[in-house]
Amino acid sequence: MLKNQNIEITPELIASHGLNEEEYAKILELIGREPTYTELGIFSAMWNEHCSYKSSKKWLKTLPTTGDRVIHGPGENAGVVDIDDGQAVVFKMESHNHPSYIEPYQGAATGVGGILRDVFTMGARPIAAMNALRFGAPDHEKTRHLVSGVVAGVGGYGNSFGVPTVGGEVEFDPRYNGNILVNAFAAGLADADKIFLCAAKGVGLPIVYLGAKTGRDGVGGATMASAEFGDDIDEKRPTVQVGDPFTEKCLLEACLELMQTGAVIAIQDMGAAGLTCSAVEMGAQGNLGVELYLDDVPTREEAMTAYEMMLSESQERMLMVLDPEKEDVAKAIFHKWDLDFAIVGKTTDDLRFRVIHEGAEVANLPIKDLGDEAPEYDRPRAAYPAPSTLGEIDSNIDIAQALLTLVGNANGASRRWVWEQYDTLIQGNSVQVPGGDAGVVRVEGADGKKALAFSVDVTPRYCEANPREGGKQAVAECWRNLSAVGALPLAATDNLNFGNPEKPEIMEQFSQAILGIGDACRALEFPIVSGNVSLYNETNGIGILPTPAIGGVGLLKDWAKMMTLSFKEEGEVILLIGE
Amino acid sequence: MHARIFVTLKNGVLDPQGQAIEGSLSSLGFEGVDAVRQGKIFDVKLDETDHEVAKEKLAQMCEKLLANTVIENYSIEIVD
Amino acid sequence: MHARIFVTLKNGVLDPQGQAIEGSLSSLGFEGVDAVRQGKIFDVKLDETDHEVAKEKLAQMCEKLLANTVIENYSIEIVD
Amino acid sequence: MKSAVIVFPGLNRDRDMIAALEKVTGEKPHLAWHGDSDLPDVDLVVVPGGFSYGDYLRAGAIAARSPMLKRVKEHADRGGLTLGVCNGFQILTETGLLPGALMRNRDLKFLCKVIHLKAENTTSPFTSAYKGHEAFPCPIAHHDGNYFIDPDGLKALEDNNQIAFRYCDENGNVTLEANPNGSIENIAGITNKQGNVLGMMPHPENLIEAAHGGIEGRYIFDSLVAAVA
Ligand SMILES: Nc1ncnc2c1ncn2[C@@H]1O[C@H](COP(=O)(O)OP(=O)(O)O)[C@@H](O)[C@H]1O
Repeated sequence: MLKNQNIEITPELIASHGLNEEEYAKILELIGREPTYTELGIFSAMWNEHCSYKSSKKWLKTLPTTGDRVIHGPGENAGVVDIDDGQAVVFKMESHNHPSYIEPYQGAATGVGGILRDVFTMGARPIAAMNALRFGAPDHEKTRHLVSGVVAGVGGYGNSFGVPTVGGEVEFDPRYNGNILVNAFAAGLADADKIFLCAAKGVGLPIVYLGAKTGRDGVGGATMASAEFGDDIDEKRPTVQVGDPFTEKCLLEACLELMQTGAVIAIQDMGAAGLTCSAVEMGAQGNLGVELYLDDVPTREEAMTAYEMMLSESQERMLMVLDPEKEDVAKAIFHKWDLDFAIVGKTTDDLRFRVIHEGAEVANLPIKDLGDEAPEYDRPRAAYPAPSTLGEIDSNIDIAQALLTLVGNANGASRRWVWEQYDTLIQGNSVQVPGGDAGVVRVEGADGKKALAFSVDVTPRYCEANPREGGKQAVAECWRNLSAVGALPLAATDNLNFGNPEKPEIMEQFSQAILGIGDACRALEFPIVSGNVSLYNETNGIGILPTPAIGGVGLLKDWAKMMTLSFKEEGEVILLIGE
Repeated sequence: MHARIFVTLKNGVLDPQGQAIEGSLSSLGFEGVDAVRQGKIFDVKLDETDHEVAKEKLAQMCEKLLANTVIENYSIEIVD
Repeated sequence: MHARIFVTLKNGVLDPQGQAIEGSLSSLGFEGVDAVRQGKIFDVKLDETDHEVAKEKLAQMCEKLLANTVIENYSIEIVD
Repeated sequence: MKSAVIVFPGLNRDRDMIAALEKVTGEKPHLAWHGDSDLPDVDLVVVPGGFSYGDYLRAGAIAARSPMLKRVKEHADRGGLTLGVCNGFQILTETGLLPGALMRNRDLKFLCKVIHLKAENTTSPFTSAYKGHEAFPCPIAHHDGNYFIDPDGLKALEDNNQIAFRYCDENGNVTLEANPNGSIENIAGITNKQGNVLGMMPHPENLIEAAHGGIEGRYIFDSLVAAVA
């Protein structure tokens, strides 16, 4: 008999979990009974936009994701691309927009923490980070506070963790007044034949909980990330998560050490909707069932319910399937780093997702259906309003004055004040720091010459004027920035930030931008190997500019031949190339 | 007038600093420490004689700058 | 037992945070703020019933870890 | 030169330091884990940079109380060469091996950039190789590098020739504008009275080879190699 914590499943409760009537009906059909409160929480976590990609999946499938160098495309924690000599670069970009608006420092910090975890979960040591930031008008009352908090948070986490930040973007536009964008990119280096994946293998194997303890942080957070903001935003505030870069740095070292011992069969980071998504993904991808014993989960707060534990977004945690013979070795490594290590479950062969708490079963669900049967929508699209034409250009314009206006504009000014707050030099391999076209980082463990270039780009104005062309342009600009430093562009990740997909014009923008990105990536042989979608960036009906950020990675055979953008000497010839 | 403002983390908000301190105290051999939470104080010298007016002003400073009310609580004490 | 430890900068020690806060308060339009000094509090839950023993123990924690006595003073208050 | 690098959880420039020592001295340093109880007999002990224990409480405070720091102190008290860079400097002041304290930067922000340094004395075992190139560019990357000491302490530093590096401009002039973090008298690095312990905020280990844009950081290690030869 399933235990239901004596909470009645009412239509209001269902709605407050972001599930609509059809979705709930589907749940009833799938499980043949009313869900328990914990189960409802699990479904809401798995089926919200953030985890299920229910509005975007149809369009994401159109992107080119394969190529000669692609080892793992979308579907894993991060994309993996071959960079010769048996080495691979592992990278991804992810948004933390809503949390950063609510609490800029912690929101941005935990965003950086999350993306770094995605990278090192795969066995890669992070070697570079970037951040693409968008804020409202410089004179808007909230902007100053948001900018200083976000920049300090990005730096606070990345600097302490110890990864160089080598690039990014900062832009201001009134359309972001109520919804700022914080997109964080991270890349790591791994041996191409030692990549760790999330699919569980083997029946009856222990599932281990690693890292920090579970608190009530962000309970309901993933649902929040998929809901439009209203004026009741204050009420959602206590769900803020606090980042702990120190614990994450220990987690990195412990994981990499552990992976060397051969103890790790599968591993998955606990991101949004923590324990639920990670456990379900590990089981479902491996065609196995999972049984979790919540009484063994390390907790930070007293009297946590099963519901809270399953939905907690506490940071700096991971889940792994362990080779039982290596349990002692694994435990010793985690204890050396002062991290929690607890066996909290096992794999089963019945394809069920069972959660046991205080001696009772609080959830028993078909594990594959949680992901596979998640709703998928082909949301209606409608032509977006045609862009207004630019006015006549005054040919008598004072060029010098115009230039001053441009460089004095918040969007044209130097970003030095931002990147000087980031450690751009740590690890000793940064051969090109922010300020140029792309950041360049030397690759260790090869011939000492090889390097990787990183750039993140998008011009939202163009995307609004013409989403398809704007999508193409973002890819082209990123590709150009990589080639401009002398790198061969290899592959990219995307972070698609849009408004409310339930509005047909937004859906049209979204789908067209993806098609544009796909066109350009195909033409340039620049596959998309990972990415993230952030929808519902809208407050009181005002949506952000469509902002599909593209993060690209390129390869340089010899960093000494790298290009930089400064003029080198007097009397040099200036050439303009291109159309 | 001197006032002291106390800013502490709300219940349930993770306090990595407090945790690290707890760990360090125990490795230094201090036993029986069940929990440590770290907070801030601001000692403010104000050009104001009316306690009520001062308190009101200080509360506004907390709301606007000194406390991050998303994750922190504050309280105010007039010292003299 | 709950105790609160206050750690403040000694007189004459530069306080960049306090100074910066003073500056921000004035740019936010708060007038009449003559000085701000920032300090720390530690709320400690102790497994101890005797006040004097607890105070002694907490003082040692301050000396050994919680305060940098080159630049900081501390004081201890038993809350309950 | 035999060296040891102390490794605390949360440090993150330990790998940079290890690489620098290896490149300059040709020998791998011994790695001393913070929880280990002994430190081998070496010529140089280095406490590298980063955020030991997250720099929670105060920068370097928790690391300074660890058992391994007792061994470092014994090594230093015996006259052994000891170098603390960035967090290492903070840890050495927290331990009392070096006087003064490192406070939050004047602008309260983390700051990573290339500044200029001036070697104030080229007679110490850490700085002899700077003779003839006293002023040089060097990266900094810190949040708490604002050096503070009381007036008596400052006078003692000056009287004993303990100030190793000051922030300066490109031409070697120690000016107010050249001070990135508010440190008293532009102090970027100091030695102890005996001259065998150096703490500094800038990162010589990130200034070792062409890829770093300069090699002036090597001179510290060159000086040390010469000192133990
Ligand atoms: N948030 C940031 N973090 C790090 N570097 C940044 C950030 N924002 C901008 N930059 C850097 O500033 C430089 C100028 O940025 P941008 O004007 O967006 O460049 P471009 O348009 O040439 O790509 C680039 O080198 C970029 O990497």
